[in-house]
Amino acid sequence: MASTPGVLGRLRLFRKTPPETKTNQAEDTYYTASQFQLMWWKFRRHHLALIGTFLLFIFLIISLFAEFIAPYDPFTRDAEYLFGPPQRLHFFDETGAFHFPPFIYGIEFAMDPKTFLLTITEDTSIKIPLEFFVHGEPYRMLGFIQSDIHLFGVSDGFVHLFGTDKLGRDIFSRVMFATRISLSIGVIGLLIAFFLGIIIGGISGFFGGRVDNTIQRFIEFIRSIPTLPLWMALAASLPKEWPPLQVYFAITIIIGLLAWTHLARRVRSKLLSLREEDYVTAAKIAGSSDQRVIFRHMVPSFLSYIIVDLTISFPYMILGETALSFIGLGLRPPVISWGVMLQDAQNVRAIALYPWLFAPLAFVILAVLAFSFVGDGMRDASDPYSR
Amino acid sequence: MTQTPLLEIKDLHISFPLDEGTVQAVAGVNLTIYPGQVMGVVGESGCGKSVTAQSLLRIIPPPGRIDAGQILFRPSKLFKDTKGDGVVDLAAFKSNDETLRRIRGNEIAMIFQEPMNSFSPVHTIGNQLMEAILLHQKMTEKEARARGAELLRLVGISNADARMDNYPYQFSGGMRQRAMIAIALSCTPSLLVADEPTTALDVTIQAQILDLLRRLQQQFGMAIMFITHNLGVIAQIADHVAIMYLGQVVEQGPVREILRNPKHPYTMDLLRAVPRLGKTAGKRLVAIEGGIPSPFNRPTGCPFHPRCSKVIPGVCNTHIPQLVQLDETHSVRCVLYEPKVPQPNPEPTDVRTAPAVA
Amino acid sequence: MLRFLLERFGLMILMLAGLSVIVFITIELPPGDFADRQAYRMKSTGVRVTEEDIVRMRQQMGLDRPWPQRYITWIGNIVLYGNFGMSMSQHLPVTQVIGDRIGFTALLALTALAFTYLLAIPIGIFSAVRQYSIGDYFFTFLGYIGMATPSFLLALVLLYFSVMVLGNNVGGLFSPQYADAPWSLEKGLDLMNHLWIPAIVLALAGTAFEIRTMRATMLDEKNKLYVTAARARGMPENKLLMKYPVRVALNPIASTSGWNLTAIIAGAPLVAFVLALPDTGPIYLNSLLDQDIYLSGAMLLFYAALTILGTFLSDILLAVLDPRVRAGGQG
Amino acid sequence: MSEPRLPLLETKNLKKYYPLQRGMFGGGSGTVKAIDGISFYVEKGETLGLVGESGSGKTTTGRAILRAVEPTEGQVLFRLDDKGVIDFTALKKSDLRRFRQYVQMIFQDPYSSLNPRMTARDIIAEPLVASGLAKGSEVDDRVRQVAKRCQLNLEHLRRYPHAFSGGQRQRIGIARALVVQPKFVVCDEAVSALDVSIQAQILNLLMDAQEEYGLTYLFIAHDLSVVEHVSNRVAVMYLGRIVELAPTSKLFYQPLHPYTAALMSAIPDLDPDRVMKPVILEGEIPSPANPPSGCHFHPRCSFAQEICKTQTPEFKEYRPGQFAACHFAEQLELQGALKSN
Repeated sequence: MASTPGVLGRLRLFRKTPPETKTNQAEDTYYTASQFQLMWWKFRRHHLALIGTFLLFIFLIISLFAEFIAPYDPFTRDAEYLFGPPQRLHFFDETGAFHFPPFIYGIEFAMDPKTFLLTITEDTSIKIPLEFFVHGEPYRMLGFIQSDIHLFGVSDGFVHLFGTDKLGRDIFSRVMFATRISLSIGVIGLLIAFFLGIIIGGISGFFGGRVDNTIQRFIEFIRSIPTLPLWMALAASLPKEWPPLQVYFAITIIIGLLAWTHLARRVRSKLLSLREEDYVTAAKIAGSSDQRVIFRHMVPSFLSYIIVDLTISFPYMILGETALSFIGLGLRPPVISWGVMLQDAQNVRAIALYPWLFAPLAFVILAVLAFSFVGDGMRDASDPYSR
Repeated sequence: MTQTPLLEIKDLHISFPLDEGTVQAVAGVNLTIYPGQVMGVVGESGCGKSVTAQSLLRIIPPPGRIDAGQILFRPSKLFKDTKGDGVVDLAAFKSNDETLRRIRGNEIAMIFQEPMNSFSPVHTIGNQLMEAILLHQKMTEKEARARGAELLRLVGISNADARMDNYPYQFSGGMRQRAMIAIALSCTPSLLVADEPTTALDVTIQAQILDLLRRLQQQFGMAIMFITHNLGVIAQIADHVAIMYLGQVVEQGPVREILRNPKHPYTMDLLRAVPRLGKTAGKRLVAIEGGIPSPFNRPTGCPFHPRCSKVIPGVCNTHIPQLVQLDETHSVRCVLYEPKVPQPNPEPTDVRTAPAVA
Repeated sequence: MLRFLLERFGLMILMLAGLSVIVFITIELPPGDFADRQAYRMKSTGVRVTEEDIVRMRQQMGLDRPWPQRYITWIGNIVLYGNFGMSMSQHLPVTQVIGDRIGFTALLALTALAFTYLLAIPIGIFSAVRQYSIGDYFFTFLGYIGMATPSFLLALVLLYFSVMVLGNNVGGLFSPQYADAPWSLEKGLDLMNHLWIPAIVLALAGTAFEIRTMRATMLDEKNKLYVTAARARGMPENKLLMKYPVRVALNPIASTSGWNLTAIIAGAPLVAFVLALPDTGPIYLNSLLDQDIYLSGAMLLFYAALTILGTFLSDILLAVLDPRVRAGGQG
Repeated sequence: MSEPRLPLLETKNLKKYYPLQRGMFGGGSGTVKAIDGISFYVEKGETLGLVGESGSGKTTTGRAILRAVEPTEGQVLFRLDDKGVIDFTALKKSDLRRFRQYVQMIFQDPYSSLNPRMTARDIIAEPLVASGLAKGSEVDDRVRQVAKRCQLNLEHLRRYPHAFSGGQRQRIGIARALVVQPKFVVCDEAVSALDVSIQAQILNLLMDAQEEYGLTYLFIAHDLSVVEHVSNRVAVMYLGRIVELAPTSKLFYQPLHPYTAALMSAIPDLDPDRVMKPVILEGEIPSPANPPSGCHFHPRCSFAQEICKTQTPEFKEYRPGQFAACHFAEQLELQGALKSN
């Protein structure tokens, strides 16, 4: 039946019209804007999403150039500085004079005569200036760029911005390398989930009927299994003698293996609803082949939703890996991930005495937040044509 | 007519401030409804007919707001015991005012366009019907239930007692609209606002509902403000009709007068644009040129001038036409009928920047 | 309604059956078996183990038969006699090893679930009613944090807080003096005192999610025509919100409560591990590491069964709340 | 009447059943007979109106003819001057695509029927490009030509649908249908969603195009005034079946089927003095999943007898060109929407 849209519906329709103050040219730019331009314009208005995007960019830089950004190799030990607290960067000395680059103070050890605990304090008589682009340990970045230049460092001794762990390894450097591993687990896990989700969801939505029903029941079934215990069982079943790299891939697959259901559902429901869209019917009547209908009409309209879903599932991957590694079922040293690093911080003692061991957690939280913000922003922008 | 009006809308302005600009949804509506009168309000999308209706009950969806004007209403029950002139300005209330709340559903009731969505899916029909009764009448649950069932019978729902316990999904569209009417009538309001009540229904059901409304109007004697875009429906139900275009009433009068002897160019064109049984078959219709302008781009002067076949350049695009009373009941808003025609203005001033109301 | 219940119940049984297969396969997956591991362990302590010994051990434990056969025996014993087999590492029946702990896990999960809704529903309503208020932003922010913080960190922080600030060690389930004491009011209170940390920790992620759900549905429903219609008949604003949008927003809450329970149970082993709770978590972890298959199998089955039961209950809840589901048409 | 013309299109016993899904595992129990044995023909150059209320199956009929939904049973025969008679329903998928250019469709909702991610130009060009009918600059030429014919601003062709109003979108939809110069166009409620002033423009455009290109229309609508305005003949559907089919004037002056009469009595007349006296139908349209026995209309029909409950009335010609499916078509004296004064 004919139904004139309600007031609000109509207003929303017209909200897309630019204000009259804009020139005709601006109007035309708006009217000829493609899907992704419209999405970007909408996304841009979401401040948290922009912050998230910025954070993700930093994470990307860290992952790519960990060797350069980290002052030391993740396994280099500062044997004198075990469980060392973070060294503060100072821009002003005790006289109030400004220094750039900033400096760190030397360290002083003292033994508490009663508890026999070693206390570490700053020795303000020694100033060690931070230097940029210093020569340090040689490395091979991305497997082929050979260099020994690090973003920063000190010429004498060590600098530990995030402190050191029980073996005296620089936590800052280790976190940089762990970022690469942890994010890559997320990315590869997502790729697996994406692949499975698209294929299974695609089959379900494309064929419909009985196939669809069976697959949907199967997905419900998978979803009713509590993930972490199953992950644990699967992870525990990996042979102990496997090399760390193989374990890394296996864990990635395990995590990806359980994450596809959400995506598959989304793909399927989107496909089913798209099949009913008038413009898809119109494309069919226009004589489009199946491929053309799928790739010219259907894929572009659900691609944005899929990307949103991927972004939103990313945190679960990261948290999953962190949890698994934390309890010792996930990645194993010498592979370093955020979760592996956190194995050292399993008890209250660690919080009380060595809180800097939790530095990787800040990265976990930031990464999850960044992906959530970006995901939320993209969700709002994903359908610029919604009425 | 020497009666005192039931409702008088005076120079009402309603706007929706949006990110992209402000939409002037209602731009100076004047409308008078007398007790027991069926006033049809006709217009195309964007003419502000629904917003005007919503403003009577102050249920304009956010961010809409009343900028200016009065909605004078004469309640029949509210001031029974107290003296006073008995007129309230609905536009002056806060939207959660107690008096306003006592008018809603009690003095002015409303039925909506989409019967499928006007009931909560998880409450029974009876529950929602009794709610209206209990809100405004001193009744026990039991009495309210009996009254509810009686109302359902009145609107032609068989097996009413059992139907009280049904959920909306067990009702068809037509039945829901009947139930909605039952709710609206539960407190015998003096004004019923019907916002496109038959648009979503099939023709045969529409006929039933119109028939029912006509019968109930005679029985209860309430006034009805009937909003629709269908001129045929108006012809069949209304005594008076107001034609709206872009937030203004452009012509108003008795339904026969307007349909047979329209004065405003828009009304004339509108009537010619409708296919008519046995008259237009096989012929071209006389279509109105152009489209309805975007609400962000309100034309200057007379809002209809860009599409008007009788436009006077230099006048219609600059001058906002005044409401002209042609006779006691028939009024029109067009420069052609103004006693003193303004001189053409070769350089149109931008009326948009000037305040719409003096 | 009855038809709907039967259908759901049948589905639950079917899913349980399917799950038991998955569980068994998962547990069977690791190359090598308990016999190998036992032999390895004995060797490392200096005991001489021959191939024949291993084969004999295998026979004793029935590990030499093909897995479908073992599955039938396993599931048959469970269904018919409630016998989950022997824990090979502890030489005790599985039921005895985990029996009393299951109760704690279930108690913990339910407490956490209760926390989730006690927090989420009022906060969700508040956020929706006062959309874009400072409170709304605060809770939104909190929600993000709740989602982003791994549960074990929160457990540690709360534990730290409880030790350092409140001065009591709430690790474990009971304070030492009550551990073996008979049940009494004090013991009950002591249990509560220990339960709140894991319960809050487990509830947090779900709470963040449910606040968002509640808020979004409320905002959606608030602008629906039927709410306007009720307003138009003179319903006072507060009553209106409680009767309609809040009521309708409970539906998605009910329908997701099953998943919520799943999430809580999924998180339970990890939190129990950090808090050293004598709940099933640590045993599960150890049984996995030891390839003590009947024990770990029973545990995994238990976790899964609990979530399936949760889903079933949430279906019933939804049916109670939504007449359309009850009718089975759109179920 | 002019001399009989050859039918351009003929449907024979066209059916579309949907399985009704119930239960967890989709065990089919029952079917929805969306259309149940539709037979009619459309002559070259005429407009056949198809009316009915919601759930009557009129939209499904239009789509089944185009195989936008696959018919369950029946034939759609299409007579092309140079290719003879083609059974549309029997065509293989690959062949079907080649014949799409002859049969096109205009949709009801001008919003959902245009892909928001394509420019107006690409939308209009779609039928040409997809079927490979034109290439390169020829595509642009033809798009511009048809867009101009549909009174679209050629400079706006680069714009996306969100830039256009409802009426303009509908023009884009019409241009898309006409760009391949089809023989037959299904107009599925093509003007129902439009405002009165826009509706008149689109109706005029459709009628002009028909004359200019010699088009044949199947005009699906629920608004009887509009159907009367554009159609040469009209078919009335009720619950998946055609209950009456007649030349427009015959149908509107002297309907044979009680449902047609009821439908017509419900048209609100624009003349306030011709008070509508609707034949009040009992109850509502039954669900097509569970239609009444015999004549589907019998529970709501005031003339129903015992036979109507048990026997499905035959659809046959009672007056020249006027077909109906009613046991009492010859006895009843029914009133149409129009009276001969």
